[in-house]
Amino acid sequence: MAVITYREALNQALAEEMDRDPDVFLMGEEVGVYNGAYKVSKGLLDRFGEMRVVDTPITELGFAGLGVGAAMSGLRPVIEFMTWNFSYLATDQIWNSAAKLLSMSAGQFKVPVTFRGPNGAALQLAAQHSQALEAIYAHFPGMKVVVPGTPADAKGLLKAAIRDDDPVCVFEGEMLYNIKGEVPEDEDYIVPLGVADVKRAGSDVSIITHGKMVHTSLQAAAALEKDGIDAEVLDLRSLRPLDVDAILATVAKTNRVVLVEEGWPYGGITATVAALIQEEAFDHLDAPILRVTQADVPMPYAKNLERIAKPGVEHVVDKVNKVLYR
Amino acid sequence: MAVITYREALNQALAEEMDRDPDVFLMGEEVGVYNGAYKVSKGLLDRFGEMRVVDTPITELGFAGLGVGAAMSGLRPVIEFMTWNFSYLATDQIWNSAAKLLSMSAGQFKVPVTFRGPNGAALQLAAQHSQALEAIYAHFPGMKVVVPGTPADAKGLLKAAIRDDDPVCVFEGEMLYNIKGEVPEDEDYIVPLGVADVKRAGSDVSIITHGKMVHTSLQAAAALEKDGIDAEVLDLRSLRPLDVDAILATVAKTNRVVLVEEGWPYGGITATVAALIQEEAFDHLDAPILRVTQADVPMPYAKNLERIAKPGVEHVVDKVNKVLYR
Amino acid sequence: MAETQTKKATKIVAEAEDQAPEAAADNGVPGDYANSPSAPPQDSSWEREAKPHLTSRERLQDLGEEELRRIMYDMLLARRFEEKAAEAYSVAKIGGFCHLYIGQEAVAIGAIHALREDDYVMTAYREHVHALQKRVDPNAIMAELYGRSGGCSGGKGGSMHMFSAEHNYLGGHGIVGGQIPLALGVAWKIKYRKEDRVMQVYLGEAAVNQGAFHESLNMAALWKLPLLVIVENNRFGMGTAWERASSLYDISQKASAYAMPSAIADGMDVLDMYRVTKEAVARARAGEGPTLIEARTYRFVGHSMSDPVHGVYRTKEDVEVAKLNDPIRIYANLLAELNILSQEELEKIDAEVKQISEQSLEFADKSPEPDPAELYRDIYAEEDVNGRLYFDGRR
Amino acid sequence: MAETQTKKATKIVAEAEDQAPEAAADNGVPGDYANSPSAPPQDSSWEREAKPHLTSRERLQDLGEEELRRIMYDMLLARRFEEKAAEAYSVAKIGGFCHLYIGQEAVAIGAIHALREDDYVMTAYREHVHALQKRVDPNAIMAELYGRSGGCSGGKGGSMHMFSAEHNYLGGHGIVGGQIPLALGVAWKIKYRKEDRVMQVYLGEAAVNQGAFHESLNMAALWKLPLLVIVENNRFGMGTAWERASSLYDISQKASAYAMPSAIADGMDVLDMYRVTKEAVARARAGEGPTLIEARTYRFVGHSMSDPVHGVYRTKEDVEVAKLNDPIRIYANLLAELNILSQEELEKIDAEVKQISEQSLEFADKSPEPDPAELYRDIYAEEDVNGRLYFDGRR
Ligand SMILES: Cc1ncc(C[n+]2csc(CCOP(=O)(O)OP(=O)(O)O)c2C)c(N)n1
Ligand SMILES: Cc1ncc(C[n+]2csc(CCOP(=O)(O)OP(=O)(O)O)c2C)c(N)n1
Ligand SMILES: [Mg+2]
Ligand SMILES: [Mg+2]
Repeated sequence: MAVITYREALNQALAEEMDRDPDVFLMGEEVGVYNGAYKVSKGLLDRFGEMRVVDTPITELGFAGLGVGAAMSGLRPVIEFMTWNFSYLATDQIWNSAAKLLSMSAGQFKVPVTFRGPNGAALQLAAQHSQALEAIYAHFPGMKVVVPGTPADAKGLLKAAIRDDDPVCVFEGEMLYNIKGEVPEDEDYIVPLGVADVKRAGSDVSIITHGKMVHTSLQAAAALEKDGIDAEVLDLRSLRPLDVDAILATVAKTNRVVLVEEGWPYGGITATVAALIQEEAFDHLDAPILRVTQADVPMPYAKNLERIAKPGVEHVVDKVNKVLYR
Repeated sequence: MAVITYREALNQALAEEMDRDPDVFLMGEEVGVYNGAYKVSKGLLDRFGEMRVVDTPITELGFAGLGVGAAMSGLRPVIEFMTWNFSYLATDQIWNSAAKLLSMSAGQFKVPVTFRGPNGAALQLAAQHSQALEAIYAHFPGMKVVVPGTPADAKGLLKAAIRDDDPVCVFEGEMLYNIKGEVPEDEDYIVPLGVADVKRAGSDVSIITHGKMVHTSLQAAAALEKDGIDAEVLDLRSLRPLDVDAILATVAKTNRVVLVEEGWPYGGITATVAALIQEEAFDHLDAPILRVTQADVPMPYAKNLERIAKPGVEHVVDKVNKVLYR
Repeated sequence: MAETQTKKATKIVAEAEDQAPEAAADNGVPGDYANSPSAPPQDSSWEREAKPHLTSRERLQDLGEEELRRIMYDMLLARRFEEKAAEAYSVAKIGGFCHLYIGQEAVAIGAIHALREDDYVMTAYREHVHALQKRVDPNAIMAELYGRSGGCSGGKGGSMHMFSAEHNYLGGHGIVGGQIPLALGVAWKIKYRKEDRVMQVYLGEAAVNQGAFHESLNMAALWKLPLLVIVENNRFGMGTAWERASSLYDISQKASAYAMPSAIADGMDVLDMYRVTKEAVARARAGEGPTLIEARTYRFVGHSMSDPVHGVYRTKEDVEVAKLNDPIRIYANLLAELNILSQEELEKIDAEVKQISEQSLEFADKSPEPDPAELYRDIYAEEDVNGRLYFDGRR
Repeated sequence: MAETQTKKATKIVAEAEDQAPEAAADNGVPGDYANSPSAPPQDSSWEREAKPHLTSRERLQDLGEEELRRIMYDMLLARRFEEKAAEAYSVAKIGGFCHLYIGQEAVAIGAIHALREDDYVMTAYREHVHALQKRVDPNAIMAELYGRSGGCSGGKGGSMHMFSAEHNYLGGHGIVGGQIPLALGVAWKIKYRKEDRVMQVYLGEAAVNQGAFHESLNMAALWKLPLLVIVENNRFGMGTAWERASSLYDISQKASAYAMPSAIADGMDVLDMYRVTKEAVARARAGEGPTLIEARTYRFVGHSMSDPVHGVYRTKEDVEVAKLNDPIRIYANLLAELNILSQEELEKIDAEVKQISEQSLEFADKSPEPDPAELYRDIYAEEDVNGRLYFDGRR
């Protein structure tokens, strides 16, 4: 297996799927001539030409809808939001069209569109450009949502998303593009939607998380190890479908749970997972489930404020200690 | 106290606040000449004139943003969405502007705008017109969200929302406009944001809910009473701010909780409340918290499917029996 | 003789009007003065140069008599079918919102007549006639209105969300303007796959103000997509007159912001709709890109079945005057005048479409409700997934 | 003498260019041939009739010498200030995105010069100069870039979200097109309160494609609001040339879709910006409604500090040719030619603004970081509420 970046893994996924299936095309702002604002689509315009790598005007509502319409008539569009922050403008087409067309047409129109782009706060981009938005997308039945945390998962999940017949949102970590990891080269390598992954096995406590927070959680686990605490880190990878079995399995194993996410708490992914665990594994819990999220505020620009607003290793460690009553 | 409809209560709230404060105006589709698609603004154009009751083109993004801009420069706009279903088009202005301007400007620009309109499924309006959307709005720090369930609360909460210096979303029940109830006539009657209300006291189980589901829950409580079960029904009324004290108080009293909401479960209000209760009142719980929500599907048109998709009395009764291990 | 036929044709139309849901509110059937000099003058800003002054014969263009008769059939079927739907609605056989097309029939019928079967049509929520004209079975449409399993959307869509993949009928959308980007995507697909097809999307004039309209027109023109954007300008968006919603009256002129060709069509004249649309279709097929067509029409009924025909936003007289321009009358008169359709033939057609409409009610009534298990079907394309898809604890 | 002064003025400008962050990438200072016949011909579709051919003197309009000098000061301050910001960015004193205005200064400076203090300005994220021109303290702007408590947004906004209520400077918005409906709302407020004020909103040309632009223009025109919509057409939205993003090249013409007056201004000529804007301001004050102004300009720098100056989307030569049209050079040459500003005076101004810029760095550096308690301040207008406002379990 080659060691490549998360960015390259996504680029490979796109290239391979475009090679495999002529109905796959990529569309979004700056994906072509500029090679992508975050260079995820580097080289694709040269390779696949103007009809398959398409620069759009800055009209998120319009081109997201275009993707849905193209998907309902048989293509497999990959629509890039330069960042997910801009997708609010397109939510009507995602939630009222993409998520509902199959149902409203009683199965006549599948919508195999993939929406993707960077998500979450990078560094000092301030309130409008620093949002982790997977939770509001997972809210809607009809949608699928994945959040890869590693290069291998990025490639496998994006490929699975493109092949999937439903609308899938892929939330890439804006801060993860440069991380490296081993990535399978097999063209048919995919990570199926709905399968979580134990990123670190442990027995004392379960840290359940996804996306960039997988790394924060692993760092926390490493820190806790020094303290004699053996934490399991479960990476959900896919939020809808959600691997409930894997969640219940780790809870049954450790009986203590800390949930970690990058976004806001109210209606966050951790809220749903907490509700689900206490309902389905009540008797397995030796302590309340605790959650770590972004501070419940719009992200401030100032470096010091931003640092304390983001969920960090110290928050995870603190909550783990609490669920262990230490 | 006069007995009036929920619709009239909202109309009174608007008229009184417009009388009281010349900076308050109402804007939206059909609010003027047509007297409101749901007649909430009946008579207001005649009374307050064209600058204060303003019919807009069908441009939700544009006029929601107009409301935010007018609010940041000193007015107190009330922006009506003909229904909340159409508000997706405006989310960028609500979430990226209204919710963040105070913070981004470090307190220089308050945004005292009220967004309001009918919410939730009525009868056979199908997938795009049958959504209960309070959860995605409560997700955002900077926003306030209220969901009145009765005429008195409708008047009191809308008046409080208009007077509030923050952006407030008022989710009116599309199916509640015709219900009647006693409503205080005092011009300064308000229901403060963030105060829940015990709509029925009880000792065996707590049903925590809001909006239209208050009625469903009360009906369930009545049915349960015949079975010898004494249910408490707590109406949250306000989702953000959330009356956590009232929630913890009822949990401490009954030790068993069923949460009920009209919308979808993933990221729903009930998810957050369940997460919160198990965290803050873990030792008070004698059973897992159970939730009742809409079926996790886009609302179907067919009458029979719609009926079973909606959360109903039987679902609440069933979950109550479950938390009582009956 | 032509004159006699005209009178009789008028009678059928008047009868059709009588049976429209609002007949009760509208006392008095308008007389036959639509074609007489005593007809009230039309608002001149409304009637524009765009429609050339053709002789009656020239108006027929390349259409053969069979085709002309078929159009008459389509027009009457549309009217009779919706009258039946209105009846069924009034006895609560149909629920939800139900937006009738009565008065506007010439628009979709004329425009879709300029298409081939494999061309696509998409519209908003006022859609029964578009579906009919794309040859979706009237039974399936009525069953959909009834929310039954025999409906063209299996009962899940209702009046606003009809679909028929088989007929290239792409719905049925409820968000004002929401269908436009979707249609743009279908037009993109046509170009992408190098197909010889055309995408027609319809919208009400009020949707022109929506951002979605503008974003889509720009992309359609920029990429020269085979898209026909047909604005059904019936002068009102619910209770808001167009001039109260737009700073520019002339919709066709909005195309100039996109360097896109545009045209105005007489939306009360099925042949003018056909004429204008055909040109645009030819351009689209030739790879010359999109066209904006403003069809000037009028809605004789309320915005939906639950709204009044007239009220604060337009008077009873306004509606009556507009009805003098009934598209069915106009067309029937022309065919009569040219001796293409005899009174007997017209009556025969009318009887036939009435029967079809009547039968659709029976079909719908007998069609079973959807199986409750449908609740969780077709939410996702696959039923077996890894992990859990639904979170309501019911399934 | 005029010629000598011109040469020297050019030297200062060239020096300014040298110190721009991209100087290293751009070998060779462009010579003085901006005013010589050997200058490369301008793209004729770009330079349009709109700008009248005035004599040098006529170009000054009603502006007194003091004012003309002040404008020179503003132009140089803008340039020097941003050069300093770029320096600070390159040593990581400033973080996040940082979009410089170098090359475009004439637009905001000329247009805001046509306003009064109590008029409002709002723009997107390329905003330092707009804030400066609304007389926000350079120290407060630099401290904001540093994310410090002395910043005009208390360090919470950064480069993209500067605000100063006191100066009627309304930000600083990061969503392309998002500021336009907000500005529409402020214009509405002005009309609602019957104030004698004007709202100026700026946007890049790429924002013209956004639905928000179209929805807002329609309402502004429909309700005759005192709104000036100033499109800063610098030809690119990031790496996308305008002609690849819009089916119609001419932005000012888009106003015709709203029956709104529009104008093209030379965005490299501060006096032409002033001229065109002043007319529109007068119209707005007279209750005659909004105007769309297309300012044709060019960005000499990369889209943001993290983007290259040139690359796949434009060549180094393109940028060099454009730089011949440096707005500071053009203006300095004019004042020199007319003997309004001597070389010494120009140098004095330059020294002064350099010092102010330098000082702003010092001020920013010394300004403390925001108090950590600020994290939960100004999220809501009130701190004491019934119920809980925050859900992170931290507070
Ligand atoms: C985005 C959105 N806003 C509001 C509505 C409610 N609504 C439904 S139809 C309608 C009027 C539309 O008028 P027009 O586009 O002219 O079409 P017509 O009904 O005249 O055919 C409105 C406001 C909606 N469905 N979607
Ligand atoms: C809605 C939205 N989409 C995309 C972006 C990312 N983005 C920031 S600036 C920009 C280009 C804007 O170009 P233009 O409007 O011409 O302004 P300029 O940068 O040239 O001043 C893009 C695509 C954004 N901020 N908001
Ligand atoms: Mg209309
Ligand atoms: Mg630009």
